[in-house]
Amino acid sequence: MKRISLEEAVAAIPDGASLAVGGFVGVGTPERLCDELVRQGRRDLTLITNDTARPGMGVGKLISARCVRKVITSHIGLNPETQQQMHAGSLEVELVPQGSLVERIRCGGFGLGGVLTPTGLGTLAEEGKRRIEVEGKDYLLETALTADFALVHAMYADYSGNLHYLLTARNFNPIVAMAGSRVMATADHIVPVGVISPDDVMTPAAVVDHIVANH
Amino acid sequence: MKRISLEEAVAAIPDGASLAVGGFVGVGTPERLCDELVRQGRRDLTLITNDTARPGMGVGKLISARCVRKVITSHIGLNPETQQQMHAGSLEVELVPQGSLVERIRCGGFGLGGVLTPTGLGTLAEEGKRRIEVEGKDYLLETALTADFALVHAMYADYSGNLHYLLTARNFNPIVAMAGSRVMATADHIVPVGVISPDDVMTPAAVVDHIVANH
Amino acid sequence: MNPQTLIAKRVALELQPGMLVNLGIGIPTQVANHVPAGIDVFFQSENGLIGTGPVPEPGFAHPKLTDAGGQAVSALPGACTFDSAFSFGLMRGGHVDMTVLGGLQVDGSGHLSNWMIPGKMVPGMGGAMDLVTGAKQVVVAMQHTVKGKPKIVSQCSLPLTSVRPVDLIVTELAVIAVVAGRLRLQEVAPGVGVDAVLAATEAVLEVPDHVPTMPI
Amino acid sequence: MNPQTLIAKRVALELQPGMLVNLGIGIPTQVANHVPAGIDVFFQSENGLIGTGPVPEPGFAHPKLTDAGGQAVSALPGACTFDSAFSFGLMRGGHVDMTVLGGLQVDGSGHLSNWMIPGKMVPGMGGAMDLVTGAKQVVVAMQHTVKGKPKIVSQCSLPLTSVRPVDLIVTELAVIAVVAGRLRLQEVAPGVGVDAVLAATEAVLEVPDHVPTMPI
Repeated sequence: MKRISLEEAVAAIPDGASLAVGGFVGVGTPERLCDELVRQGRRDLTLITNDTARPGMGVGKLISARCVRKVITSHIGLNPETQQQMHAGSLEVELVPQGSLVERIRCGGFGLGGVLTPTGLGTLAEEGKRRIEVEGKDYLLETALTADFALVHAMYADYSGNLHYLLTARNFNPIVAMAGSRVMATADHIVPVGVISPDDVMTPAAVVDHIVANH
Repeated sequence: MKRISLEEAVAAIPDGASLAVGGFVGVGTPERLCDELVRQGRRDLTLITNDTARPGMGVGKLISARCVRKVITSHIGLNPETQQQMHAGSLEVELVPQGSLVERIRCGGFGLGGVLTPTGLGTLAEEGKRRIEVEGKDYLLETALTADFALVHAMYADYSGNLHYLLTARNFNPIVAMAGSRVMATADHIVPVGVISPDDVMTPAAVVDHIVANH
Repeated sequence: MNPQTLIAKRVALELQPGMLVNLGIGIPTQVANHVPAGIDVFFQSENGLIGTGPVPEPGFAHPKLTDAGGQAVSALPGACTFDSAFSFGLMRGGHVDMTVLGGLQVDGSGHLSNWMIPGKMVPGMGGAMDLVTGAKQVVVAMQHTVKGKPKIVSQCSLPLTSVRPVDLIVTELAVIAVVAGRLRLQEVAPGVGVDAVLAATEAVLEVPDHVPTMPI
Repeated sequence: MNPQTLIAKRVALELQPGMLVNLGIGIPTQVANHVPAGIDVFFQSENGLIGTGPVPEPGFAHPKLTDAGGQAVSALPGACTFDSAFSFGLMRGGHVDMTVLGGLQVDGSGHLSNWMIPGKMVPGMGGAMDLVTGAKQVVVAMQHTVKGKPKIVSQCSLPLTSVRPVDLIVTELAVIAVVAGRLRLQEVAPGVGVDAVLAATEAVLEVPDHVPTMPI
């Protein structure tokens, strides 16, 4: 079942699920899925996302509504509520350098066990990670991340599920879309098959499980 | 100096250089650069490429003309000359699974030291490689590949060097373009800046050193 | 029926709606000609295409739209293209639901050898190792014997493609499933007896009491 | 001149034609307003854009074209967009010729701290660690002191952004180069004496016989 209503889509996501969500400071985030997760009162989610946006925007809505127990992210500086919940101990925050975070998600979606990066060596980001030497140079091993659900938002989705993201709303979306066991997409415009040229498809229909109906 | 003639471009490539070249069985290969390398009699090249195409086609021209001393590739089955030179000992062939080869080149271009892949475990492809365990699962460590020169071919190049590859002629090209110390591109069509929409640029001008002039 | 056609037709019965399927060269390519009515699947070409269509009519081919062998193909509505890193992410990441590959040998544990004959033929593994390691289901489509000698052997003498066993072997004589590291005879071809399959097979086959005939 | 403007103007003199440049938030963003005439550079936004242009006129912004802080920007002719994995490949892979970042502290070996104050401010490192580790040249653009206390210190008390030293520090008082793990005073701001720079700096500075004034 490719096409699904917003309510059905979110009903399929249980409390405690892990979600990888596209977007960058709320740009390119599937806002309607976030709104509906809040409306249905989902709890104890693990969130994998570039940043926690701002209060009341993008995945920031999930933070404000206390839907999230743990977030794996690179930046929380624009959302004081994330910091408050972290300091209060009700939200676990795992900070990962942005380039390492996106590679970890890519590894999860691409069947790789991890990548070696120089980023974070000798800093707090090294804590708990293995150091591996290749040809005399040290790297950190950053391991794969996957999620139960990937939630993405496209400019165009065709009926079959091909997705095109516009301008800087692409960001984490195509990477995240590969890393979820179940992939749900919302779109500004749902269009007939063939409207998106083959070279313009950024996430292939074959990896998208559900296109969420527009109103 | 962005724009360059074919002769000048190839004259800048010395004997013994390493070249990463786009293309898949000759589709999307910079044929004119290959022709000119042959014409200028370049020798002892190290070639990093998906396959060695067929005799007289794509990088197969470099093999036929004995320009190449070593090739790192995933498939030589369509080019009997590669096999002959390998058996005769005049050409060294390093075979790498295709998915690992493209990740190794990507690591080189993306500043990563390597990736962990399950591909090749327990096979001949494991020879000389490290096995690394992550959460109870074994992976091979495939390390980064870079080249002195990256040679790519696009459908469209704009005057500034932005590139768009068409359909299945994309293949290794955008990956290879990131992994060369000096990046040279040929194109079917050289067009004004702005003709390629920002979302359609597959290799940004900022990483392209030279656009080779058309006739 | 031509043995290759029979194999391709039987493999095609494994297709389920919505599957992302990668077909190797040779017999596997023919599977695309026998997709059952009403079953929509996505065919991937490892060179960077989902939605591979049939060979175009004369004059309608484009040199930048080919299969992994460099031969001109067409693309179906809804097709998409991508670079090689993404293409192999689809395979290795388990997004390819089924891959159909030719084989030189399959052993009694389901291991496949299909990429080289030492000292004789060294084409390179191309994408085969990634496909067998990463695809959700691996189907081998091959003739049961070569020059009268079994290709389903106790132990592969040729270099392995992957330590991950395949799931199904389809030949012109039989369908054999790999279950928990053993081979089980699942179907015989029309007019072929169990004894004939056993005689043409070196590896040990589990044979259930009743072996149905291929539904083709 | 406003100290921030002075810093941005001086940093802008480091730009060379054709460079790919990443500007952090704060003072670094202002560098884009002072690009010397005749110098064409590419500005990258880490959220997936090369060719970042000025803030659009009212009514001409698009919600899907923003900088890394989520603020609307425009795009110049020849701009291109890409996903976050590619964006960080550009940084980590050394394709970014220069990054200009703000700083909380820089130490006597050129190490930068700019992403957290333990127990007080934990914004997260975002892209800073990748930028400092991967860019060809790292320039820190910051005020020389904070509340009268030096920000250029013997040893960083705050968590490091990277073990890779920065290349250049530009403040409203001075330009300081990091050479072989030491800090060298390269220029003073107009009207500022060497003694004033030394007094505002905790780390040891090498001072050449002649220290020129910033050419701005």
